[in-house]
Amino acid sequence: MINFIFSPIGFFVLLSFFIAGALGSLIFQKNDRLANVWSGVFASAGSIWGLIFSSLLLLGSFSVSWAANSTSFSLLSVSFNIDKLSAFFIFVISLITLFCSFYGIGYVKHFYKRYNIGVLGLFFNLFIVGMLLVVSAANGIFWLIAWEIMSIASYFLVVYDRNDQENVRAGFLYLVMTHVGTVFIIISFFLLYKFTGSFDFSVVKANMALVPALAKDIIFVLALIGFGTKAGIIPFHIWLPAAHPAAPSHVSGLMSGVMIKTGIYMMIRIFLNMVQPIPVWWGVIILIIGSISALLGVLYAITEHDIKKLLAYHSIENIGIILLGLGSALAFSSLNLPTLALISLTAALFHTLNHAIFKSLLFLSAGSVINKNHTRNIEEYGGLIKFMPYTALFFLVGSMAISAMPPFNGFFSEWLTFQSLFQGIISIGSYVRWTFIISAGALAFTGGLALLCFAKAFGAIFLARPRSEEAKHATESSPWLLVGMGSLALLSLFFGLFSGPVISAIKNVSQSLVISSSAVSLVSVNSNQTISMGNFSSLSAPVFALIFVVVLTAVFLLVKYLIYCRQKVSVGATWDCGTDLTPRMEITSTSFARSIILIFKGVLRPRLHYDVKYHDSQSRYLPESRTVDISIKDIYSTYFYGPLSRFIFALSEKIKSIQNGNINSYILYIFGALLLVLFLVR
Amino acid sequence: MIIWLLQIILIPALSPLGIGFVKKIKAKMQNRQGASLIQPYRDLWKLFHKDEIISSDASWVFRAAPFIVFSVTIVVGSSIPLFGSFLDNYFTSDMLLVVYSLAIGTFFLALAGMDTGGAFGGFGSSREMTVSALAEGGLIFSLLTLAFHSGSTNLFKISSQVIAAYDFSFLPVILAFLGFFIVLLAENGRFPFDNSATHLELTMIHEAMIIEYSGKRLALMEWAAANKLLIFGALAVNLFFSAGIARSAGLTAIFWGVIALLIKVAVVFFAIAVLESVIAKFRFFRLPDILFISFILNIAAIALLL
Amino acid sequence: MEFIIIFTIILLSALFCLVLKNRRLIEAISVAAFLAVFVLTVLVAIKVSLFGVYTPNKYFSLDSLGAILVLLISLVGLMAVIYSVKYLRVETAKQIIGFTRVKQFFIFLNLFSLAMFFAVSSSSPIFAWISVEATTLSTAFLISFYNKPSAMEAAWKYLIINSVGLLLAFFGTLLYFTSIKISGGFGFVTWNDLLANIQNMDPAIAKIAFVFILIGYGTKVGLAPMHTWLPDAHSKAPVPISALLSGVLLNVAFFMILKFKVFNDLVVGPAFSQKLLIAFGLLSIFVAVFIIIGQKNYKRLLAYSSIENMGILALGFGFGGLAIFAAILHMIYHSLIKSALFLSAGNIFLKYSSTKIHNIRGAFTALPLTSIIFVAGFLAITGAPPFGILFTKIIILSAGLKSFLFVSIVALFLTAVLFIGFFKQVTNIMFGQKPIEMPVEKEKFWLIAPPLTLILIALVLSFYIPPFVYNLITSAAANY
Amino acid sequence: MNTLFLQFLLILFFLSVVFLHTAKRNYWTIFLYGLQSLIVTILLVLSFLETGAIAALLMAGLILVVKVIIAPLFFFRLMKKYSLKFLVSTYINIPLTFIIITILTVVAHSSVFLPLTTIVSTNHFYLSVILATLFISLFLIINRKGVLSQITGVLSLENSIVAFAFFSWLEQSLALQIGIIFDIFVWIIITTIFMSMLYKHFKSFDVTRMEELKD
Repeated sequence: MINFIFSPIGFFVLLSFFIAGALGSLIFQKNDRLANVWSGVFASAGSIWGLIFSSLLLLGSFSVSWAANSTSFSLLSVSFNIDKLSAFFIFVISLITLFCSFYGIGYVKHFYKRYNIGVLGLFFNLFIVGMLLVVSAANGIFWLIAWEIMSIASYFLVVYDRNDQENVRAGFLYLVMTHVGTVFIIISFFLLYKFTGSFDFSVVKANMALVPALAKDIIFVLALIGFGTKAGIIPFHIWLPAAHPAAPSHVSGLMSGVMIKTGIYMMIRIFLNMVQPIPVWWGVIILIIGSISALLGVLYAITEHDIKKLLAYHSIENIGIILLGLGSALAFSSLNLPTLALISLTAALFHTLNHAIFKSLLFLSAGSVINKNHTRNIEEYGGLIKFMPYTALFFLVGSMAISAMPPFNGFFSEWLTFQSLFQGIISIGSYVRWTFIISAGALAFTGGLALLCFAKAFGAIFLARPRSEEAKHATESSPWLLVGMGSLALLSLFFGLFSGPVISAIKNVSQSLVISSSAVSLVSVNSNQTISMGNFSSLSAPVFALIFVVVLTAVFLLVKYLIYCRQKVSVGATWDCGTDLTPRMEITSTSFARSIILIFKGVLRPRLHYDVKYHDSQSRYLPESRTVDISIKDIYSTYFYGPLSRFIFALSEKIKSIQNGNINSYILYIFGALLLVLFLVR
Repeated sequence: MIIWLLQIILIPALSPLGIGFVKKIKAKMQNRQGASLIQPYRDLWKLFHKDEIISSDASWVFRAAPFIVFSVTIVVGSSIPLFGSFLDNYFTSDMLLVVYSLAIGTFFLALAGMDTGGAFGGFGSSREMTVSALAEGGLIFSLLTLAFHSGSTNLFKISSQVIAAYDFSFLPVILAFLGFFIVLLAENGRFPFDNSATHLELTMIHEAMIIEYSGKRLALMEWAAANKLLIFGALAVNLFFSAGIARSAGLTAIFWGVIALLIKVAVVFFAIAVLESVIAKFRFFRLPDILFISFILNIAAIALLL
Repeated sequence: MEFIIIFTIILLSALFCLVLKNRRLIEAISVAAFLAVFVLTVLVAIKVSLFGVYTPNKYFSLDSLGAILVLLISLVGLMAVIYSVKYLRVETAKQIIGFTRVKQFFIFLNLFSLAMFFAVSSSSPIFAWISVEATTLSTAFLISFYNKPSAMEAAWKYLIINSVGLLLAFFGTLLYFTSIKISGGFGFVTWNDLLANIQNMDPAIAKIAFVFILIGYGTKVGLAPMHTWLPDAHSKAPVPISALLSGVLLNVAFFMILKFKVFNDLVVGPAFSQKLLIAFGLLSIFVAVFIIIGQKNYKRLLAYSSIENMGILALGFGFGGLAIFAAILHMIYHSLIKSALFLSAGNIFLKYSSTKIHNIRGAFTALPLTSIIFVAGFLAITGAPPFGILFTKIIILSAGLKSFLFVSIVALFLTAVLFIGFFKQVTNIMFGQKPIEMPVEKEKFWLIAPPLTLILIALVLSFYIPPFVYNLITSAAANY
Repeated sequence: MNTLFLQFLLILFFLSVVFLHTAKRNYWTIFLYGLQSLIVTILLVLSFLETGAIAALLMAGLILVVKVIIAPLFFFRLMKKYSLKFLVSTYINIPLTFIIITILTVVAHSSVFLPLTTIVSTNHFYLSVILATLFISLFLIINRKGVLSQITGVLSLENSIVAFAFFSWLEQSLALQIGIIFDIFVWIIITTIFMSMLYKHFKSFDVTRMEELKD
């Protein structure tokens, strides 16, 4: 059995599940229900298999690799190589896919009769296949195919709800950005090929000595732009808040939770595994980018009142946090501090896993909220906790996890990231130390702001009174959805409580990558689940959780039953200063965020616009209505993307004038070309 | 075991006293007699024996919040050095863990404020979250300075370090202390951030969030606030000026440790009281400047230290 | 022998179209003729792949690349004919055209393909030239098919520009005869004769001659800046003809350039022709890309995309080495996919009766199948998996890396811009609300089948290339 | 054969192309073209006298028929049908045109084309003149707005190529020549048909009317 799994067949089986799901749902497209269930079931089954496969690979010390003997195209070789890193990412993909597809079975119902469900199933499964191949391909061109499959399938998922022009526009932006990013990636591969003479990752790695330093740096920049575009680092993030909301929620969960991580995967694969040794400034650059993405990401999230856009911006923030880990790993490995590099890489990978879990959880619960309220605008929710208690609970868990509250998983990866940054501050001198200090500061502020953002989100969505008719009539969503979300919520608690073993498992992954893999890691996990960084710092999730629970119950029991148990608790209206309280008096998400927006107005460039309408224009004493409109200026479009596209179109207008419709000038071109060439070639 | 019990109950036991002390000092400075030191205990007792009204809009978050907030302060209080640095707690007394656990309390406080759907609660939560979000950087970095100095982020380890005037790291520690002090004021809603003594809706932050509470839950909230103040006071004195803290298990040592804690905290609280009497509350939009100042102070401290 | 049969078959069908009065009969005969021709060409191609260059008599000879082209001509031609049967019927139903026009259409279609076969298989450069000229003459009428002012204009420009170009090409061809210096008549000179004593050609003359050839036949290929006739002709011709023009004729003209490139490389060395091809290729890509971005008419859009692909071919043959193999493959894929695109564009045109992009909205709802084919074609032509153009583009460009790094990087960026522009137009066409009054009826099988077949063939070829075709490609890559 | 005569013919040939630029009347254009073709015919006859190849004579006959008789006839009938006397104007005025013509002539004589013009070293002078005519007839197509003069431009381009072939001793065998002549013949027919169709649509022979198809 084990041998069977460790042979490439195991991987083929994995793929074939999803391919079967794709084709099946396409075949049964006539029957919505069948197609949906088919694709969902196959996807879940496949991901269960994927979990088994990858976890065995992670625990064992094997690596599966396979190559097709020959193809009709030279340079291309259909080959994949699944080492620990790939296995880890396959694990993440399968984990999230399992719950998302489970959720999808229930969620897709509301598309019945409106769209072709078979196509949805097809692209959903293809999307997963693409991701699986991306993290396992071992040849540049084959990788490129997988990458394109992933991008295009996800594009079709984004524009699936195609009657909404907004989605179409979002899809356009998404595919364009992806394609441009891909061009940068291709060029970096080209440069590698130019010097190493092969697209096979292994060969490239072997011949890395042939690549001159300058070329390496160029490759770094190109790859950073290319993969950063997919990962959504600022300023290449503009597609992300547009595309993720557009897709169906279980897909946005996958995109935001997993797909953008493929960019991270490739960064690790190339910078840490293929291109070695590396100069230290790469790490510094990535640290800076990470800090910027984290801070700005969370700030933009605070300004959002579209729930899915908010979550999308949080993905940018978390990518930033992951990059902090990755960047410090690069810096350490270039300064030949493998022990520390190990910690940072572990932190990055662990946060990748955690973010995948809680972000997909949040997207799924957001999806079910949207599904019931038919709007993405937070301002029109309110009080949903009474109508959809479970969804509220799961969202709460997600919020606590993403804003790094112990004992949920988010905290521990952020803790580890902090620790690696601290180590950097201690053990590295010169300007690099300052980047580490700044990154730590950015991370600290990010944590606080994320807390604020999710207090705002949860409060505005679930607490107080409904602010719209839709919200008044919301109902709890169906079991499929609840199971999908609930298990993710449990997972994020689980990975928090047992962060010890998880960390030590991930440590092996990073151990297999960092150059001197003999390096002993500072991070150690002992019997009672205490994670300790040498003797610098230590903590234990279970103990904390235990103490907390004990204290909580103790306090509760004491207060409830020991002191004055005859207490009467009566229910009354909220104090309303005499005027009766309407939903319009509640705090909205915009007003909640207003103060922070104004504090950071230097960065966010908010546009405040007040408008007062009076009962009669003569006497301006009785205002009929006051409107305050806060909007954030999209500086990236206004100052970069807009001018660029304008320039291109202006150029095209210029060039169009070649085709001026006059035949004489056409002949003149020919004659001119003839004479010119004749004079040039003599 | 006994020691741990002491460690756990010390904070809730002493915190009302601290509040009373501050109030007393302020009263004195306003040439008033002021309530007695133990008035806060009486208030809690009174509140615990009142019936309570809960808003019809409130959900379980509102009902559960006081317990969570209070328990957080207990857990944190039990995992920071109070009277003895010899108890080495490897499990929960990591500085980041402490900071983020406090965040749990803030989070639920804010949610509770929003839950009743009143106008005040929402604004209170908004302001509270804004302040604490900006304070977080300063908090972590001021503790970080000490962590670098003592080579550990474990609070007990930190408190076991002696920092004396002749120590090269004296200046940075002082800077870090100033930063921490600002954060202390911010996190506990003291002047110039918040006026804990008023219910003027334009200015109040903490009171606005708990305005819907009554009876036991109000008592818990108030108590939790008191605990938090004491926790920060204890951190301030034990981490930055660990002189007098018990370095070994032993009845006398512990006794003197407690005494030292009381005295040092009294000094800090006295400072708070004086500050509250002499300066006015700032405009809300000037607060971020102060908080950034604390962050900068800490950065400077770290720069000096390393 | 096969050639004679092929030519006679096509000629006969042309004659029948001329004399017969029964529409169904005409259609049937043309389809049958093309079917037969297709079968024959497959046989010929297999022969070539087995026994190398196939020379039944001194007037005809067919090398491997020629065989590939012949296959393409017959295949695309067959699809175009099948398609045009239904297409013309619909248009007659719409009272756009009458019976005589249909007659003419089939006659000239037959003549057109006959000329192309002749051009590829003739063993003499001059006869090849004559037949290329003949394609110009025969298609001129097909372009002016709808007999509207704009159509006439397009046809006229096509006629004049190509005549000038081809005359230059003829001049170039003449110059190559200086290698065989006998005063007075030469008798019949074949490619091989030229090849035999190309060595005693003066390099200086060879250079000039190749420039003339490149400019001349380049006009027919549609390399910028001689491309100007191409969008007009493609946008005005009936769709099946556009498909043939873009899918096959351009390749035939390119074939001529390649033939002379061989001579040129023997005399003055490959560097010379490489530089020229790369320069013109890059220029074509540049012009096409930036015109596509602001394009308002989807048939012209496709035409410009053909120009871009010809540019890529030029780059491929210019880079040499691995790129040549890839370029030949690219040629095959392009002609299949581009003709499929044109045919599906024809369906859109039939539905919306406009070629302006801003008049076309919500094609997905109006014409689901066609839209799927069109989008697939778009993805394929811009190099998306699983279609092979991705590989060919990558391989061509990576072959250029060694010596022309910046050319291939610039080309890569240009293709990205092209993708954006093309994609924008496709989005506009596909999504949005279709006109309310427009009925949604089932799409006609005979309008869907031909483009679908072409796309499917392209798809299959990107995974599995039949051994004999593979053989042809490799030997062609070895020769050119 | 005496070079003087040849030179005279050649100058005539050259001038005919130059005057095509100045021609204002259609008939004049057609006449000039006829003259030009006639010269080509004479050249072929001369080559027959020189080499005694029957082929050349046949060729000459064909060219005489197609280019000197049929083509002008077609054009005359067209002119009559639509009663067109005058050509539409040129882009640039006569003096400038002449300057460009001189430039082109110089270019044709420049060292760039030395390899071409010395294919037969004895005929260097003739070849460069004919090359000049080649360029000038191209320039004719560019410069003229009239449909007719574009056609004549293409035809005279073709003529000069034939002449070039003659002087560089690159004439082809009979079959090929026949093929080419046939090609030209078809071309002439088609263009004349197109001309009448154009006239139907545009009510003039002005190519600048045809600017429908842009970008």
